[in-house]
Amino acid sequence: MTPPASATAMSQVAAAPRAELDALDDAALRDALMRMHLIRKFEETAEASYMRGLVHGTMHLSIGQEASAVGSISPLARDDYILSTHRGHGHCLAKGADPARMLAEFFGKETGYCRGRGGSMHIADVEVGNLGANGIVAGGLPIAVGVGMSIKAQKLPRVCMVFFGDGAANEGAFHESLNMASIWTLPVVFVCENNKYGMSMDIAKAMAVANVADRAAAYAMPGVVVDGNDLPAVAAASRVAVARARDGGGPTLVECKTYRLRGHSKSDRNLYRSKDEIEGWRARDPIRRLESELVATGRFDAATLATIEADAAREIERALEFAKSSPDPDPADLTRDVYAE
Amino acid sequence: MTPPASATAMSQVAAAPRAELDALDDAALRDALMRMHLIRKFEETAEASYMRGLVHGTMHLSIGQEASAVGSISPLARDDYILSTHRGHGHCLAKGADPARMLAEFFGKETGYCRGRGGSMHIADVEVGNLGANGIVAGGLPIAVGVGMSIKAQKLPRVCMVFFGDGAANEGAFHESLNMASIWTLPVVFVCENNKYGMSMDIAKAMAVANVADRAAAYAMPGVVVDGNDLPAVAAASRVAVARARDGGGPTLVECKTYRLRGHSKSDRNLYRSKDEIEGWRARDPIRRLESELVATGRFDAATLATIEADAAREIERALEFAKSSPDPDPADLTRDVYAE
Amino acid sequence: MPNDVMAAKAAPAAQADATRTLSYAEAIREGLAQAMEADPRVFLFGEDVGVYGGAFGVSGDLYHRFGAERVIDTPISELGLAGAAVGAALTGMRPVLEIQFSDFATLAMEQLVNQAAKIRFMFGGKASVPMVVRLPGGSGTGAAAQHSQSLEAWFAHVPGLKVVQPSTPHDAKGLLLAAIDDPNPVLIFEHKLLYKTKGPVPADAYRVPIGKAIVRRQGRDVTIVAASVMALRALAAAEALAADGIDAEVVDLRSLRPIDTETIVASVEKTRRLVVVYEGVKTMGIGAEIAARIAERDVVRRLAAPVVRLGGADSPIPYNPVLEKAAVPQEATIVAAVRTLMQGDRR
Amino acid sequence: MPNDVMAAKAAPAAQADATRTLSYAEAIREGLAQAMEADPRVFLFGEDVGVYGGAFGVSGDLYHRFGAERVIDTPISELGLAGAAVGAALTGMRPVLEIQFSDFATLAMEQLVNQAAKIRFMFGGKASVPMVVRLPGGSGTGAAAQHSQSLEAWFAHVPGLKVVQPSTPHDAKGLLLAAIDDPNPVLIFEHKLLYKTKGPVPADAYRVPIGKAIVRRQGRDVTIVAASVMALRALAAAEALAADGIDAEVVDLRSLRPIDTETIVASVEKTRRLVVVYEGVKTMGIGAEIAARIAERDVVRRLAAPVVRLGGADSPIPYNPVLEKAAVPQEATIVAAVRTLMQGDRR
Ligand SMILES: Cc1ncc(C[n+]2csc(CCOP(=O)(O)OP(=O)(O)O)c2C)c(N)n1
Ligand SMILES: Cc1ncc(C[n+]2csc(CCOP(=O)(O)OP(=O)(O)O)c2C)c(N)n1
Ligand SMILES: [Mg+2]
Ligand SMILES: [Mg+2]
Repeated sequence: MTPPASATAMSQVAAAPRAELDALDDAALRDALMRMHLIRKFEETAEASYMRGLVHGTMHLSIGQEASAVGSISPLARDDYILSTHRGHGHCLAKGADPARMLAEFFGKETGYCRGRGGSMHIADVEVGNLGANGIVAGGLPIAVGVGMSIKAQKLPRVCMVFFGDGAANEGAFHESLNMASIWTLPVVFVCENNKYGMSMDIAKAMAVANVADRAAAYAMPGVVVDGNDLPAVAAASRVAVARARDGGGPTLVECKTYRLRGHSKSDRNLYRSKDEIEGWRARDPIRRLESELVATGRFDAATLATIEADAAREIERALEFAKSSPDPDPADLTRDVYAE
Repeated sequence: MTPPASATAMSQVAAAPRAELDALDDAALRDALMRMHLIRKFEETAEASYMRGLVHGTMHLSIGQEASAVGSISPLARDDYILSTHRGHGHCLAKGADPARMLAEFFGKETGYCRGRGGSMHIADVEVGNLGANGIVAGGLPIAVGVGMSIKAQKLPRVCMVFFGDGAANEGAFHESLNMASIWTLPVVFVCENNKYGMSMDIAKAMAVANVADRAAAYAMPGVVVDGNDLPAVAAASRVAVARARDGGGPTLVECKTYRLRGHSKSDRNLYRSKDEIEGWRARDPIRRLESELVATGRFDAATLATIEADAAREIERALEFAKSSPDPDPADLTRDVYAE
Repeated sequence: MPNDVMAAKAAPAAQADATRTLSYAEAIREGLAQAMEADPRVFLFGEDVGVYGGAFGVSGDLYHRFGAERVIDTPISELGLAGAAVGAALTGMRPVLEIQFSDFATLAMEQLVNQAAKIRFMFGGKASVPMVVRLPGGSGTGAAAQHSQSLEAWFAHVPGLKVVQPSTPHDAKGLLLAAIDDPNPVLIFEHKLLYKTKGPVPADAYRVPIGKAIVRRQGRDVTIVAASVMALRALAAAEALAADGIDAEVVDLRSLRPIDTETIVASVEKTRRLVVVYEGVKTMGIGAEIAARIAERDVVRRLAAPVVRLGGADSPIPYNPVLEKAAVPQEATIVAAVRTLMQGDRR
Repeated sequence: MPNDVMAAKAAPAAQADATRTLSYAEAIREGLAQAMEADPRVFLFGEDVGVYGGAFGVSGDLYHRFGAERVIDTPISELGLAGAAVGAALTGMRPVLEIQFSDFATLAMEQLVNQAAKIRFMFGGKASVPMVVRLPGGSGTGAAAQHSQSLEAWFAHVPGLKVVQPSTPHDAKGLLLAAIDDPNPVLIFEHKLLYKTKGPVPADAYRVPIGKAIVRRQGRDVTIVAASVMALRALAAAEALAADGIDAEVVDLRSLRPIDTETIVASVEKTRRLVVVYEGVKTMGIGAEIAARIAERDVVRRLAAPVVRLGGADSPIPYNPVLEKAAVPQEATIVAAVRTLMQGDRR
């Protein structure tokens, strides 16, 4: 998989006017850019904290994939649901999580979203409709079917968006879930973040079709491929899919072609890909790309961009302070939340 | 799903010459017809024995689906493999099993293929490459992938054919298996016997695409729909798929549109389908249809047909005698074959 | 007598007049109907639960009474269905999933064990997963190795799940209603051989508490702990043993997670002899846990004889009916084991 | 001393000179390489076992040494992979499947339990399924609830499977080679915390027999039965206890199916006290079965104290490292439990 043609083209002609960008007003763009910066800085801070031994276990960084998370979630309302993945920090922040409580979770603190019980792989923020990251590849897909059934049964005007990777598209759970969502016309948007690899497995070796979205036809549902590093394009594709779901049109499979610039997890030695490939994708960094386009089209000036980035940085500094200074859980509480009363 | 157009057409114009029929010589036709009769009479006898309390448990009859089993298996050699389903008597007989040892198995006898341990749902005949029926819907599909890997690793000129139903095509195992067979170009032929229902679930409610074969595209493999009640047509489609697999071309998904004339199992009250529908399909009985065509085209005369049917009847009578007179297993042997030494 | 004990504990005397005789399947159906009538969040789904009425006829006419949106026929997708139950439960519904044979739960373990059981804990207590899964299990119908397993012990090993195994129509309904109320995922192992058995069932929507065993028969000499169909065999065996002058106490576990240790220990304290009877494979079956709970308590040192475990054979369930019977404890097996135990001539 | 006992039982003296110090991961890799060299039917497959070298580095350079056809990177399809192992094994190959974390076996239970374990029996003995599945398990790495489970007890419940759990590099290699030889499906639960531990490993392709426990430390006062990382913690605890004058015998189970009851019973006959230590959830964990095997034998009536089970907490594994440690037995837990037991002041 070379970077999608549109991505290459786009990075050169960012100044040309286009509908996807025009569809976003300044407030929306500011918000999207802010969230992308928050994600990037959050993950850089988490990574540094890990290196310093403040975070244990492992984590899966989505650096390079911010446009996919933020763009996909941008059409959702607070009471819409998302289901996320092991690479889910971006989804969580895009849906409105407080980075302080997220980082506190990574630090294993009682103030974290999961009171230190879940860690990076299980962050959930149920109050804003984030039904959780998932340590099981494709684990969220069947759950999304149930959320869709629930929305439909309760006749709520909501949508459920479920994220998964290219690797997840080879799990049986993918198949069963897309089929059920389709036959029952559920308000579910399936977002595949195709970052070319499932851990070390190149998608070209793991499946014989060119796009995960090509599989949508097997469920008689629309399948859309979008340049996942192009925020306005992702937002536009997601808008259509979310509207369709909300209007009773049923599910859509949206595939965001993107790339993770970091290793799969903290133990990855990148043996399966070349430096050139990584650098090629770094040149298409979704944050810098959006910023260039905003400046080139005259939507924002450099000073505005700097303010947004600085705001994000401050927010993450605050988060780090909060996480560090928060209390640990009490081991006496170990089994307290196994069962609800 | 109304009966496929070709089926309806065919039952009227059976006298017209056609390549699928011409491709089968007299010996092949005689053999195919013989096997279809054997299957039909075997199942009728098994059913009668069940009614008389000689067989316990349950069984899944394939009456009406004989052309699919016999036609699909017709291009296979003895050392090719098949994997079968809960509705597998036809596959087993088509692959060359002795009806006497099959019926003995239904009677729970020590002389049965599984020494009375397996029953109808687990009949296997490993010596002729039948790796077994399966009580788990879609259970054979992943196994077929391994058989394909094994054939390829050993560089054998063999093929593995795996049967499954329309209902099975919604199991995750279907998806994982077709994907792996495709990426590794395995010598596997996937035969979906679409009899319109998964137990009581109409395929039109269980999946949103018109044909199971439409899903082949999701694995970049050929998907072929064939009139499953038309023996020459099934044989022709299977021949192409088997040759492709044997020649290193990889897997094919063949979908035989057929119908089970009996209930799903012995406890089915047919609440989910109409008498009219059943009668409509009975008019397309694959055995009578082939017989009519053979007579109409002048390939066989009525006397030849009668001989074949009588031979089959005698064979099944012999089987019944054998099953009845065979010894029961010794309960002291209960755990003998749990582990291989 | 056993029913008196049960009724005294579980069904208030006031409803006695409204008690009819129903089959186990009918009792479950009545419980489902009452739950669906009382609470719009409750729905039933699974393979062939609708028009067909369920593979074992449990849902029967519910499809016609509640419609296709509350009694939902599904594709054959066990993993997906279990996940769908999780998602529906997480967002305000009260799903009841029928997995057609408990053997097919092997396809759904990921969602049941990694998701349903753990979500509440992993989320720091900020969500709950009130779902019910009904799983017909057990041998005795000639359905062979892949349709006859008793896998309940696996789930009893999983924190976050609750597991019950009713033996009577009364408990089948009462435990189902308690399970639907419960804010946690509850698995109900129904037994295929029990669906047609009959017994008294109150007409109201009563609950049988999860986590409580019941003494079905009081006795002095030996405690027999069992559940599901084995509880009935144990009761029959106890009657046979009474003719020999052996007075057996029969404890019906009813819940496998949590286990009502107190009731078991109290009984063994009294009888000083324990026989555990279970259909699952003996090794690592539920009887291992019961025996261990005795072994780790002081009462173990007062036992008059070692514990006897009667579990399933170390083999898959065979098809042949004679072998099939031989593979799991039968009334005669229990009688013989208790006699041997009482005679003191142990291996 | 523990190693002497082990070497005497498992490794012939002749190879002593060719014994090197290897890590547990290296020992497994060496075993895989030797099996693949000796037998063209053997191949390794699983997620990221190739170029990446395995999620825990076990396969390392095997991909480069044996090529992409014998060390096969796969899609993420655990159910399909388990089935593929069954199919390959049925038709003449000797597949070794790595399931990246044992937790993901939840997706493969159908093929492992309904197919691999039962095919031979269901076919009346007319086929065998010689496959090996390697499953990294256990907690202690901060991987939280879905990547830290100890599910081996489930498989110990399934006739037709064999289950081993090596604690040392020596046993990891020897049990792997025995598993590859075995004509039955064998599941190997490796422990993530052990991969970097080192120990003596003979260079030749020796086998450690499946089904045999080993006495790692002889003692008079109390028997501690454990496996995998818990066997090492038990040994360390035994050394600490020795300072108090408590002489513990440590039995390393090594095989969970079949269980070597004789070795355990012989030890308990001698010490009259039993502590079972295991990482899986206490209820229905492997210690339940060990305790039950004692409870059903005469030796139970000669125990000096009730059996003590130290198992995993009744909760999923938490992420926070302090909670995570608290959720499973540690050396200190074992020491404290044995001290209490010896003092006789039990609950
Ligand atoms: C069921 C399951 N199998 C394997 C894993 C181990 N694993 C974690 S992430 C991953 C790769 C997933 O690839 P993809 O879906 O493309 O997501 P990405 O990591 O690229 O975001 C693997 C194999 C897992 N967590 N769950
Ligand atoms: C995993 C699994 N789920 C459910 C069943 C119960 N069951 C047996 S056959 C069947 C219907 C299968 O439909 P299909 O695949 O179309 O095959 P058919 O019976 O029509 O030949 C069902 C639901 C099963 N045996 N295995
Ligand atoms: Mg990926
Ligand atoms: Mg069908």
